[in-house]
Amino acid sequence: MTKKLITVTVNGKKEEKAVEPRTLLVHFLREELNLTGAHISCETSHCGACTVDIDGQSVKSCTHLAVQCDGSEVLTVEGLADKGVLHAVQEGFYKEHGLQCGFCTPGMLMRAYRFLQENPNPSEDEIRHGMSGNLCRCTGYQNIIKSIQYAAKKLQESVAA
Amino acid sequence: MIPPRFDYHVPSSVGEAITMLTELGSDAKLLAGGHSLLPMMKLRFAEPAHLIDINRIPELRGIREDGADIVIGAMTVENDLIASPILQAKAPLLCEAALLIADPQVRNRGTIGGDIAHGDPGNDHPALAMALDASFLLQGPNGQRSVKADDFFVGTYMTLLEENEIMVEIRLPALAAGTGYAYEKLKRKTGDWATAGCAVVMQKTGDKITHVRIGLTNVGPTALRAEAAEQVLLNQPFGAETVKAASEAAMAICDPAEDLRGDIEYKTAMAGEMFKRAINKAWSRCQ
Amino acid sequence: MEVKLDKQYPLDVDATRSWTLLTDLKAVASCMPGAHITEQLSETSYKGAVKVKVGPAVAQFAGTVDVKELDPTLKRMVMFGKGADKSGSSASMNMTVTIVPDPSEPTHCVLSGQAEVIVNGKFAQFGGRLMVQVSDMLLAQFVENFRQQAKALPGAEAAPQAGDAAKTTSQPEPAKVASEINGLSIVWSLIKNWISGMFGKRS
Amino acid sequence: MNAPAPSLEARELALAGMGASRLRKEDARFIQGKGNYVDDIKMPGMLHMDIVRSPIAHGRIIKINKEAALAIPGVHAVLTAEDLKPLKLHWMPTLAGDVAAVLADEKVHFQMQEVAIVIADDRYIAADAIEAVEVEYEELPVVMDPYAALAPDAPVIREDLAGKTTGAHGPREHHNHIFTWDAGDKAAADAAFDAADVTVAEHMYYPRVHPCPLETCGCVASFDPIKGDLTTYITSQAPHVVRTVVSMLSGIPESKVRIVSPDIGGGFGNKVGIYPGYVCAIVASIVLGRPVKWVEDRMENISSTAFARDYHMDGELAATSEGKITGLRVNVVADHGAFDACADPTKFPAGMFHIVSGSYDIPAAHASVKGVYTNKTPGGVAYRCSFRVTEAVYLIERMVDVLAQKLGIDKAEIRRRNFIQKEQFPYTSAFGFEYDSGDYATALEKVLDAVDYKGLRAEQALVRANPDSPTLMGIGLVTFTEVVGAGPSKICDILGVGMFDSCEIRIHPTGSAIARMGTISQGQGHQTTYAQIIATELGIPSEVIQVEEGDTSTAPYGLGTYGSRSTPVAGAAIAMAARKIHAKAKKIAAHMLEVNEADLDWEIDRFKVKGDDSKFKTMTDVAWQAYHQPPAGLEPGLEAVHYYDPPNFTFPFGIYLCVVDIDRGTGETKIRRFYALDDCGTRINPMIIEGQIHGGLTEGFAVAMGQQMPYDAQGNLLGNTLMDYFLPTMVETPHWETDHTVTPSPHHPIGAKGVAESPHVGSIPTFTSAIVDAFSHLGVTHLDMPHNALRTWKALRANGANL
Repeated sequence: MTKKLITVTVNGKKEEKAVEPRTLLVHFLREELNLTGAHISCETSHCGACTVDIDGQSVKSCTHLAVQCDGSEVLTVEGLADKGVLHAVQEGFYKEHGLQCGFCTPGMLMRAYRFLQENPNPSEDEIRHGMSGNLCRCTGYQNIIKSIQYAAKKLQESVAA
Repeated sequence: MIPPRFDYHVPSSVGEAITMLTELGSDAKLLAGGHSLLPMMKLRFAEPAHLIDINRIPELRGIREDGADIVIGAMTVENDLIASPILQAKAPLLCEAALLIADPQVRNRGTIGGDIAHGDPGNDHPALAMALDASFLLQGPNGQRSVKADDFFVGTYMTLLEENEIMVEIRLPALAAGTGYAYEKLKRKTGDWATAGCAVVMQKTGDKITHVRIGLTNVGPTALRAEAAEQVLLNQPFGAETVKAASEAAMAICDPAEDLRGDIEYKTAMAGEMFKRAINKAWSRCQ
Repeated sequence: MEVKLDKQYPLDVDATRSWTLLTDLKAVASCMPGAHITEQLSETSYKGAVKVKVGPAVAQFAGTVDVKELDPTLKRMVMFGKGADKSGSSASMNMTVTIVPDPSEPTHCVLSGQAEVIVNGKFAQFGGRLMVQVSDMLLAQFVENFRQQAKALPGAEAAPQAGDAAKTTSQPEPAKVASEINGLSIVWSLIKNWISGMFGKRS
Repeated sequence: MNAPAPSLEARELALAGMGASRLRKEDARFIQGKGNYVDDIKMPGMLHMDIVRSPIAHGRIIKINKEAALAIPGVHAVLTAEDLKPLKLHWMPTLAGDVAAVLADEKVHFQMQEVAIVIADDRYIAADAIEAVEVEYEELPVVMDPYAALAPDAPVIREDLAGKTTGAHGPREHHNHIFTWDAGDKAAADAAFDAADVTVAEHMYYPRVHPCPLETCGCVASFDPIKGDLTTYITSQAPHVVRTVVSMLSGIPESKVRIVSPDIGGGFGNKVGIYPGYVCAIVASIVLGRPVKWVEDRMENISSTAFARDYHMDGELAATSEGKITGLRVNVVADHGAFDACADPTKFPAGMFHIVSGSYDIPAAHASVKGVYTNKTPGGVAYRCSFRVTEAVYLIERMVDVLAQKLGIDKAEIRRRNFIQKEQFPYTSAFGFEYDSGDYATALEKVLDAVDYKGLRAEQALVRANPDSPTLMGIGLVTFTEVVGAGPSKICDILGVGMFDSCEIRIHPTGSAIARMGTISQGQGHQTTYAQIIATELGIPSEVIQVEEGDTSTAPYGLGTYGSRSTPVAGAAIAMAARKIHAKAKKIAAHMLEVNEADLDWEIDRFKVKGDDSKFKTMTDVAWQAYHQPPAGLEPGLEAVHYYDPPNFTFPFGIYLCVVDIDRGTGETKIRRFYALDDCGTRINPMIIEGQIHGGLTEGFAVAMGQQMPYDAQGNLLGNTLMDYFLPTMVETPHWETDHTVTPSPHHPIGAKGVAESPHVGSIPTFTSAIVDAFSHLGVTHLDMPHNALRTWKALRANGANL
């Protein structure tokens, strides 16, 4: 059961690490790289709290091996803000009270970030389906939907500008 | 929930993967999307000594047309099915149905081949493949063979795929213009497996059904092809009576396992209900 | 989780040979895919192990089997088996097996079995929805193996019936005896067809 | 050039005090992945713990073999009850006056009970090692049904209690009996039933459910063998109580124990209890002299930490033929699992269940609750509710519907006829609660108007008249009253500690402030709302008020956050501490302005001399003075501590209405509309209140429509992953409409009553009311939860209404 050397670009930074093949990506991020934004909750790929972006796709990092990311680009919530400026989805969640305990938030944000690139001008129904892989126990989702609508509007405006 | 130790292998071609499978024997498992296998490993139900990751074999991905057929690489993920212009035009049933599978993140990883080859009666693609009259191309040390979807599934988690074989592609005839289709799936919530599901593909002439194939999800040890129900419908005027009779024929072949989704009575009734909804929707789409 | 099974399997083997095989617990155990007796503890008590593979999942149980009753007159055996696996599951089974002679066809009999199977722990929690289906597969393979072994026993080879002459006189298909449930799908599909052909749908 | 003086309005706005929808102070860290939850904490030399658990529900431990586990490289220790025995830590006291096994002592009592722990270098090795610990069990007969548990020959679950005929709450009648608790006047209630025109009775089961926060439970325990100090980071809703218990258990002086609740990823009652895992991690750290982390996985969380509900209830109402209720009787069999670890105030083994007379003026009432042991997980927490209030509200609201149905009176009308009237407050119920304030009738009419209740009933009549309708339509209505804010220490305590709460405020010389509290937020936004109370009380902008809680070394002692007690109790403590500061500040301001205190008026952010707006001192001015040169006879500094012992509970209420359409083909229910009016008294932050209500309604939706703990007869829990345990996604969750009235609490310093749990408590019976309403024309009076498609379809079929 030899370790594998992998190279992963995480939030723009190249990381070279030897990992056990069974190391889950979420543990690699949290334990090896100290990026504790992605959270572990259901462990069976139902809740989405561990969602990160791999090569432009939303992936649940609790059901993905770190070795599978060799050569990939990974974006986590820690890499979402650009030089201290919040991303529109971060701003939306803040302004529209889209979070309470904050535990689901990093996964929500990472999914919302990708979802708005897949569908920049979604209806409420499309948001509900596009975000259906992420569970929240606190907010009842209503303000999360508003947060994403806020972000969609802001991103649209910045494209137009 | 931590998976047990294993060695990890990354073949870059189907041939290499088959060589590995053959050499490593039954201690090796293929890693496709991983959303069935990894949870089983985390629960320590599955403890393979070797994982062969077939995600880096380009030839296993993609959707193309081959004459009147559509060929889908076994490692094509659900979201690629949904987004495929070829499927949207010629087998839209798959695009619609894939949207009912799991959730957006999981659909980025879950593959059509994995869904089929796993042999889980709860998976959706087996019944879809039956309704679409698909066949599966399997490749092993002795070359390739093709198996019809109708024949492939033999029991719960048991298929005709040998331990040293890999499912390479899924081949299905493009739907003729005017073909009606539907997949109806009852589930407890987003991301769940079907309590019962029904896939229908049909063609009509006038008020009569001239071609129909029906697949049922999660109401037996495997996906089921509802041939008796098809026979009830074929060449009959379409109407409530015929649909009712056909739904009874579909329910008659159900043999579901009781779980939290429902008991045998409910699941069987829901197979009938999903059948009715699917057949009516497919009919309304027929031209 | 408890599952009650009540099965009747008509066999093309006479009751005497079937009963003879049934009383040989080691041989009977070997008919169960993945099972074997590891140690005899007493006249009626055995240690054994069973390995069941279902798809990628593997269950390995080790435990004991006790023969509670052996009634040659009724050709009935009652046994109790229990076992546990390493990672938190346990199972027990109370089973009554009777060889019922077929008066109209002395070369045939019916293997009748009633069992209450209780599974606890992880397998009950996560494998519940599979239990009946897996039990069916296991039992059908067991019966097929049992049939073949019983037929291979020396004994009064009754005059073969015309109908199944080919079957009884040809090779007993030893290659197709399933030693474990996984990877023998073709065998299973044959058995499945055989069973469903004979008895229709499971009730 | 002087800038124009800011207007009163601008000054008010600048404070962002009470009433402002202030954005949350805590969000900045959470949206950037910088939250600090227990599993984020790492310490040098930290080891990881994992737990070997029982696969069976009831059995004797024959043998535990650690050899193979200890042989795994990286494994430091494997501990069992035998190892804890010399420390007397193999059992621990529960909050309910019982004891619970820390590690199974000779017997296992429920599936997934803790049997042994493994300590290893990392969590992967620990996970391997628990698989290698071999435990041999002798299985014992399992008792899952509390009624069966009371049969004379039922298996003995708690052998350790042999011969104990008295428990913490009185005599025990049977080896599986825990307590019987009575409230109200039985004779009076019986008399009311004897004299009644009409009586109704209904049996209902409130299923066992689990709060299931997204973050599971865990801790990092770090014992410093040199200093003898123990620091533990823990997912606890009550860190101070944990400190007291840890000190009592371990013998380490409380002054050397530091408990820190860092960011908590949701609690909902699940993180009130003190679990064996915490105790084991602490013991392991003490034994090994290194920090030890334990974080449970999801299945462990659902299977082994505190559940809620599991009440088998029989309700009866007596009434006049006009529908005026004259009597109420309730009998409950409460399944407490294998150990009585309910989290209730000590004197109330059934919590505040005696709020069961609800919003209604019921002259005679009696309730009896019998607690029973079974082979299930211990617990019994208030899942987003005050202690057992959810069960009580469910029962009375259901019974009122049943009575309405029997008499053919509309369910809104029967409530009008029975409400406690506005002028009756303060109102003393038949169970002895003194309801502080309320105006139910006004709120009810507001809701009925908002949804066009008459129109809905007319539509329902049309649906019923159509035999081909693909759906059944139901209208649910609930008019509930909660009791929260436990509680007055003369009746409420936990392990003998009164249920007060506390606040310490320090105003710094430059006018900013820090407040420390005995509570702990799990998402409620305390850092934001508490500061708003201080801002309004002291005229300091909430932006410069830092709120800290959760660290027992810095915060004053408090009983924690659950049972909607933060605002009623801690919120009052804040106001009272602020008022102490205010009083001192006034003295200083008078000194600075050279007037008598009586000559000063307080206005938003300043003391001003009566009649002269130009002569004033702001709180900032005063703060500087307090440190710079306080008046003679006054101590320097500007700070205060207040321990608030509430004189009474608070009684928030709400009117909820729900419209459902049930699919006659599948049994699926669509929530077409849900209208929630809440009255929580004074509203501190409307944005946060609305967020709390959305969340509570969604949790209520989950409970009513799908949550359950499905045990089989052998005690296997069949649904302990998020595949089966129902947490709704965005797709299933309905859209919520919210509304409010404001009836302040007269006894609370700022009139606030608490809100976060009302939507959970109130919505659950509303869903049932709506579902049953859809069937009511078929003679159905009650259907038990969860109202999932399967169960609803069965009801359709049983009543010939399926398609």
